[in-house]
Parts: sequence; structure tokens; C-alpha cells
Amino acid sequence: MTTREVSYKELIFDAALKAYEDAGVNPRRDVESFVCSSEDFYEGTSIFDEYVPDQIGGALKPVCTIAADGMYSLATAYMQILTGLFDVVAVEAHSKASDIVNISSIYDLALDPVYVRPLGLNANFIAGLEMNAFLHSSGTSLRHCTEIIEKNRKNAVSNPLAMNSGHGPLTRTRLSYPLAAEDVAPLADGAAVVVLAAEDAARNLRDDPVWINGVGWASDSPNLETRDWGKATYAALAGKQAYRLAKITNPADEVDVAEIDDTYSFKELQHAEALGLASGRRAHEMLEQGVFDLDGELPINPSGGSIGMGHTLEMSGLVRVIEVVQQLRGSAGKHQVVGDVETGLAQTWRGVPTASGAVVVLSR
Amino acid sequence: MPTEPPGKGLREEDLEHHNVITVTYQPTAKYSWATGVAIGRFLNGLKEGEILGTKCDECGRIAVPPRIFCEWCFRRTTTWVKLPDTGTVNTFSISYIATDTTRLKTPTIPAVIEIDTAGHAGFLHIVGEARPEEVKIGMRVKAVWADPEVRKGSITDIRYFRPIR
Amino acid sequence: MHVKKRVAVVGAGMTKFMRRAHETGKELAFEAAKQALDSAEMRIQDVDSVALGSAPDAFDGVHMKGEYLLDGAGGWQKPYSRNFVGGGTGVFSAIHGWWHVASGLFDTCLVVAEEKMSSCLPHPQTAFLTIFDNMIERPLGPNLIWIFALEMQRYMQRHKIPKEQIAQVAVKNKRNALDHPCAQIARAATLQDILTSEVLAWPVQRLDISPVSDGACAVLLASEDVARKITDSPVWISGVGWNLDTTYWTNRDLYFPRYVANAARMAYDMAGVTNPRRQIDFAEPYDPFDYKELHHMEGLLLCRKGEAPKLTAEGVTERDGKLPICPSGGLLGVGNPIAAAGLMKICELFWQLRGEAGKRQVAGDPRTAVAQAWGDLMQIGTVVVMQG
Amino acid sequence: MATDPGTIEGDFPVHFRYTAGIAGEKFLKEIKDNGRLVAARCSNCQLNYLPPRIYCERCMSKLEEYVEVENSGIVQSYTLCTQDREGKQLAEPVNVAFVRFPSAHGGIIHRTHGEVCVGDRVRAVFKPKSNRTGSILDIEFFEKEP
Repeated sequence: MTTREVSYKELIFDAALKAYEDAGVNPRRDVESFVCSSEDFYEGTSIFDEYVPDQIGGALKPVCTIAADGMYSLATAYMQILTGLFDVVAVEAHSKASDIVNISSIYDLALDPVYVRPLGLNANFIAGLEMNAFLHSSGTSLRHCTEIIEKNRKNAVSNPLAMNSGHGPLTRTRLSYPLAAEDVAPLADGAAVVVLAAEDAARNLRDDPVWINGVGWASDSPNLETRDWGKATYAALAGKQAYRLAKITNPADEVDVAEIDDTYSFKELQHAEALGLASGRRAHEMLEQGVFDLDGELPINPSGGSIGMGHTLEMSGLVRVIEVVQQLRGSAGKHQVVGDVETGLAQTWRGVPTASGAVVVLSR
Repeated sequence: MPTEPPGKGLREEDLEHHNVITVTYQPTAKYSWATGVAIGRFLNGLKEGEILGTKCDECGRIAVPPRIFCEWCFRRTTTWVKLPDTGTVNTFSISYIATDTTRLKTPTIPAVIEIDTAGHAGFLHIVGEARPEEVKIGMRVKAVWADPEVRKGSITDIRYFRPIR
Repeated sequence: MHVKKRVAVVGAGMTKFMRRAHETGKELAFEAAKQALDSAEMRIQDVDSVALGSAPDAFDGVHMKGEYLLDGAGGWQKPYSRNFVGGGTGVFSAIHGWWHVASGLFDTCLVVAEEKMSSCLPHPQTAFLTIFDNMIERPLGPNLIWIFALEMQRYMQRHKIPKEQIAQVAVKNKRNALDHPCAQIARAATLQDILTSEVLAWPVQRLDISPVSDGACAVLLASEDVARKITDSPVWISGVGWNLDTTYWTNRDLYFPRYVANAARMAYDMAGVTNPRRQIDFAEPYDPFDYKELHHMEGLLLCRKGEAPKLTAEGVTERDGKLPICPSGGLLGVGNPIAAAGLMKICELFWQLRGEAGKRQVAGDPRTAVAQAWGDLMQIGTVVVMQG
Repeated sequence: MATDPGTIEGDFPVHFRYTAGIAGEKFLKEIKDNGRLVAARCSNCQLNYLPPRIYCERCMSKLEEYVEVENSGIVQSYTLCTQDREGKQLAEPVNVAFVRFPSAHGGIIHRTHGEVCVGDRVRAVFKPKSNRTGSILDIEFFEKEP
């Protein structure tokens, strides 16, 4: 959705109020550190860190910005707590995509200025190249991509947090072959705040905390020329780190529900494979068999993912985490997955042209 | 540390005369920021010739520029107050340079103006109708408004603050 | 606060600070990172994680510039992330790296800070328009110097400080920088030079300001176990602190940086520093403008409010004084590639506490020192206490 | 500026001038002056970086040795891009490929002349020497080898 009636500060304030109420904390009294997520060119403001403290209750407190997806900020808060420095840390991320007149002009600024930008092409050509490499190497077809879109849009229908308009027709309108318009998650606004607490503090706050068992984040080469094409090495590395911390040896068996990045339809399949959720099989075959459906053995993106809910820029990772928390609490309502949920996985990717992303493993 | 650290400095001429290879780029990033509830109403107030603030019912602080929350109590604020268009110079500068660092013939006098009755709250604006040497911290000032028909709901609907003599 | 693990600095590196570097930002980051690795005789393969600091994307002209700089900073196929707290970023980068190791998640973290301001035209200053509030400040056509001038005026008025006492800081730091091989300017200036330099936005004159620069710095952090294997002389990060004040800078009194004081108290508490005036042997406070050094000495609780100009006038803050301040030459002397300049202060503490600062070495075998940076809308303080 | 108090318009009133850097200078000058592709060699990792760098991203060695790369590459992936950098429809869609070279680590992303497929052998076609400016666009496009 877009949120033209409120400013970014007001949008974030509303999310913060909800999060602090849910956690039972007073940010002025209880929250010791705040980690925010933003990138200047998404905001239209240089040093956006200036504008974050007040609406999250962080004025005159330790507040910092990680210029990355909110899941990186969550990993940061996790590290801060592990040092022993803080017991309660809040994490914030948001998207005010509707303030950006033309997102393509922002993505263009992320391309290498000497080797890539002079070509004058829309940044989505990188997704086209990558999609083609993935389809080619994995045997995935365009039909599978359409199935992902249908699945995620369907899941989003029962998610009250999902945007409820703005989905284009499934007509494969060409953007950058084989990438079509509907393969791209539509932009949306939103704000998310997540409260983390050390074990003792968490038990004092509520009876049913959701635990972070592992976090991981990693990057492949930022250079298009020297990175792995066709496979998401960044996701594999981030998964490896998170699984090691969470003591997960066989993710396909041990993960009960996964929320993974689907900025482009094919990315869901590519990320599922990189994260070991396909355990040697091809993800598109599992998709065909209904394994990833809401009532499947390993539901993926029961929230509707970014394709269904809307893509919320640097907030995306926290949207994935919040859905997994709801699934673990059993409070996801109509989009609660069928089966018992003990362990959930959330993963995010920073979009083109990056090869960077993060993973969080959560459990009841 | 090494005595000859790395780094190859260039002169402006090297770049201008293309002694080294460069790529130039004009960004086209544009934004249309939603002003939202608080600043939207503040700007609408300026259009009407009024300075509006919000008041926290918990601590009693008046906030100008207004917001929908009190950052110190972390509560929603819904009480709006109309403030006078007079105030006091909290601090000021006499600026001879424009945003792009070009030199100004006539200096601009930016100042933080504490708005009367708002405690020490205020906002950034310009002092006008004053010689640079007469501007002082503590000087009393009053808003000079743009004509109603040219006001557009902008901070520039106040043209500047002039000394109260 | 019960911090569980000790973290040491085991290596440092920096490029020259230059008005216009031929190197790309990636290449600058590499040069600094490489030196930091080499100085600790470590290979990138031995490094578990990488933390980057860099200030606005509108300088380098690359969106998500942390991603762009990644390979130069050594982040290939590693956990890598970028922190960003405006001018506070450089010192904060060391804090960002610190929690990677102090959390126990990683044994080592390579910390890199880079800035390439010369990419931004017509002048890097122009980009600073976009740090102001987009709705109620930018339409007034502000520039960066305004906020310094407004703060400086408030500080001078409150404590009745003459401009000459403030200019003394620029004289000292530019002189100190003559001994820094990375210095951009390396030219001494007399008090008269400063006081007669072009007035930009009164009370700020041209030579009150540090120069715009390109450059990069890096430090390598390690856990206690690893540090002891690498070196006989680790320098410990014994305290970290950071604090962000309200965005609404026109609603608070700018004469004293209370956020720096909060950050300093946090860092001193952690480091067991109970009396900073006695226990801190030298300091590298953030000095993008001359008055800021004084402001920050007070914020760091190294003297009473309003007392810093007097200490400066008495020579206490000279390199051979009782409390050397900015022995590196600071931003005023060495240059100000924003994030890199902050991390340069951490490098200086490392070299000084190891006795490796050469001609810049302060006397008396310093044991404890503090570095600090500042940023945003006169809003954030980032503080690191280090001990040899 | 603000015509409707509901929104405020703005932008970044700056432009940029990027240096190609130490390795980029070498690479683009070789194209401009000699119509040759050069890579930077990491003898430690046995990789020839294309485009060249002053560092090996894997082992962080400083790279100072440049080697010529034979102008004969293989299409790794391709796409047909329909929009320009601002999202406007291009008059003609553009064929783009990522081209790898057998002796190099990396490759070049560029336009291709006509459609290509994964695995096709292609070569860079340079602009006439007098028209070259020291840019990646001194390569006109890649074309299939006969």
C-alpha cells in the first residue's frame, strides 16, 4: 500500500507503538539501544540517521543506523545483546517507497559507475540476466515462476498486513527477457519495529518469547563480473552461519516454515535451493508437488512474500521475521500454516545489483 | 605506519583536462515526500498566517515544529496550540555563502528563533530588515509574512523574522 | 553492563588524505585494509567478519555504497555490513567492529572507513543541503556551515569566548599535522592567518574548517586469545559509547553537547574510568571545525564547561602539554574524509599507545586515551576508550 | 517547491565525476589506444581479473601485473532489456549479455549485436580509434564469431 496521508516519522511511530505494546516495554525506560535501517537514496535525505530517534523513543539514547536491510539490524541488535552491554534492544526498518518518484533512477545509482551504468539500461536487466542464468542451469521454467506468483498472491489474500491492490495481470509483459513485469514484487510502504531481549529479560517480559537460534549475513562479490551467477552464494553462506549457530544440520527436515526473499519470482526458488531447503532436489519440482504451499510439508512465504504483500525496500527482512514470529506463536490467523511449527527461517536479499543477504533462524 | 602511505592525489586540472579517465553522471533521483499529519497541518497553518505547535498532555512541553508524538514521554500528542508569531533569537550566523558555496554579496542571516510561549522550542529561519552588526542572541523578532495570495503552505510563507524595535 | 569479552586492536592502516584521489573508493578502501592486515601479519582468509563505515552516498555518488565498496574492504564472501551515523561514523566503525568480536560470534573483524568526496560536484558542500529537514529547512536554502556557525555562536556567547582562543586550536592542529605522513595540507598557519581568512558564515572563517578530502583508514580487531597470538602489544578497546540526541536541534540548547557527554559516560563506565581528567593521558576529539575540539573536550568531561579554551591558551593541549589533544593533527590538519577521518583517530590511539607514532609520539608513555567523533544534526556522539 | 502542503518535492542538486581509478585507467586506456582487453593477474590465486583490479578480492594481494586477454568470449547469460535507466520504454529493446573469457576471471557485460544464446562464442567490436574516449562504450557491442 502507499501511505500518502502520513509522513515517514508518523508511519514509524505507529509501528513502534504497536511493537512496544506487544512486547510490554516502555522504550524510554526499558529499551537500552536502538538499531535502525536505511539508505540515503531511498529516503532522499543524506545522513538519514539524523531523522530516526524521536519516533522510536530513542532520543538521547544509544541509537545507530545500519545501512542495510532490517534483518542486518536485527543481527546487529543480537550481537549487541550477546556482548552483555544491553538487555533490551529495538530494531526498526521502514519503506516510504511512495515518496520516491521513480525507483529506477535510484537503482541506477547503485550500478558500477564506470563499467555498468554507462550502458544506460534499466537495472532490472541484471535480474533478467540472472533469471536466465538460473532457469538455464536449474531447468526451472517460466511456468514455475508464474506458479510462485500465484501461490504468493493467494497466500497474501488472507494476510491483513498485505497490500490489497497494485498487482498486475499475469500476461508476462516483458521487462528484460525472461523477466516480466509480474515477476517483480510491487513496491509498498510500511514500517516495522522488533524488540529483542536477552534470555532473562525476555522471560520476564512474556511467557511465550520467540527465540533467535542463529543469524547469518554474507555477501558474494559486488562485481557482476566475478560473482556466482545462477546460484545465490550469499544466501548459502548466510544460511551456513545461521545454521551453525542454530545447530541445524539438515534444514530441509528441521525447518517447519520459511519466509524467504521473492523480490523476483525466480528468487524464491533460487534462495530455497541455496538455503538447503530442497536438500539436493530442485526447488521447482517441490513447488510442483505442493511442498511449499500453505498446507505443504515446508510452507514457503505463507505471508504472501514480497510478491503478495508488496516489496518494502530495507524493511523486507523484518517483514519476513515478523511473519515467522506469528507462525511460531500460532497467531497468523487465516494464513497460519497447517502442521506444527517449532522452527522457522527468515531470509532476505538486498536486491539488484547486490549479492548480499541475511538469514535468521527462530524457534518457540 | 609506512613513511610513504598509499594514495595518488590529483589536481583539478588533471580531471578538467582529462589527463585521467573520468565518467560523469547526472542523477535524476526525485522525491515527493508526504508531509503527513503534523507537518502538513503546520504548513497549512503557515498558509493561513498562523504558527501551530503541539502540546504533550503528559509533560506539558510545546513542540514547534509540531509532531504527533512527544519524543520524551513517547506518547501520542493530539493537542494543538496556536502560537504567537513573535520570538527571540536563540542563535544566529551571518552567512556570506550560498548552498553551493558561491559567494553572496549581501549576507543571509540564518537564526534559530525561539517562538514565544513555546518554552525554548523554535525553528530555523532567516532574520531580515536588520543590519548584520545589530543582530544579537536574545534579540526580539516578529514574523514578516508573505502576502496571503502567494502563500503556498511552505516554511517560506514566513518571508523572514524582523527585529522588534 | 557486564561485557564478557575483551577486544583488541592488532593492526592499523591508512591512505594519504587527498583533495582528489585518483583511486576509486574501492581502491582507497583496499589500500587501507591491506595495510591493516599487513601490519598484523594477517591474511584476509584469517578474518571472520568485516565492518564498514562511510558517510553520505551523495559524496561517492553511489547508492548503497557499502555494497559497492565491499570487495575493496575485504568483504568478499564474508559477513559484511555498513554502519552509518553521519560524521560520527568513523569512530563508530570501531564500535561496530567491536561488537562483532565482543559478542563472541567472531574472533576477528576488519574495520574499514572510506570517503571519496571529490566525486561530488559542483562541490561536496552542495550535498550537505540534503542533510537538512526536507520539509521545513531545505526550502530556506541552508548550507552546512550554518549549523556550525549557529552552534559556535551559542557556545561563544554562553562562555564569552573570544574568537582568538578558538582559532588557537586550528594553529595547534595544523602544526601537529606537519608530522603526519598522510596529511593533506601539511602547512602551518598563524593565528593571524586564521583570523584574517575569508569569513564564510560568521563566526566561521575559512581556516576554522577542516578541508574536504578523499581517503580511507582501517583497523583490525581480534578477541583476546587471537590478539595474544598475533602480537605482544595489543591495544585494548576498553570502553565504547554512543548516543543520539533528538532530531529537533532547534528545540535544544547547542552550547553543550550533552549527547557526547552521555556517550563518554557510557564508555568511561565500561572502561572503569572514574575520573577522566586524571585518567585520560591524551585525546583525539572530533575537530572538523576548531571550536568543535573545545566543545568536545567539554563533552568528553576532560574539563569543565567553558574551560577548554583556557586550557588551549595555556598550552595544556599541545603535543608536549599535560593533556595532548589531537596529536595527530586532527581533521583540521590531516584532512576530513568524513568516515575515514574518524577512524584515523582510532589509528592514532593505536599507534600512540604502542609508542609507534614517530615524530607525533606524545611524551610520558601514555596508557589510556579516548577518541571521539560527532555527527548528524549536532546530534550524535561516538566514543572509544583504548588502553595499551 | 510546495504547491500542495500534502507533499514537498525535492532532489539531490549534485552531479558526479568518477575516476576510473588505477586499474580502470589501465583497462580503458588499453581499449582506447590499442583495442586490447587486459586483465590483472593474481599469481597467488592464479586468477586474471577482468576488468582488472589493483587487488584480488579473494586474497587481498596487491595486483600489479597486467596480461592481455584474447578477444574471444563465451556468453554466460543474456537478456533483452526493454527499459532505459529511468524505466522509460526503449525505442528498440537492447540485447545484453554477460560474456566470460576462457583465460580470465570475470568478464564483460555489454550489448550484443543481435540475439545470442548461452554458450555462443562472441568477440568485442571496438569503435573506430578516432571515436574512442576511454569508456566502456569504446566497445561498440559484442558480436558472434563467424
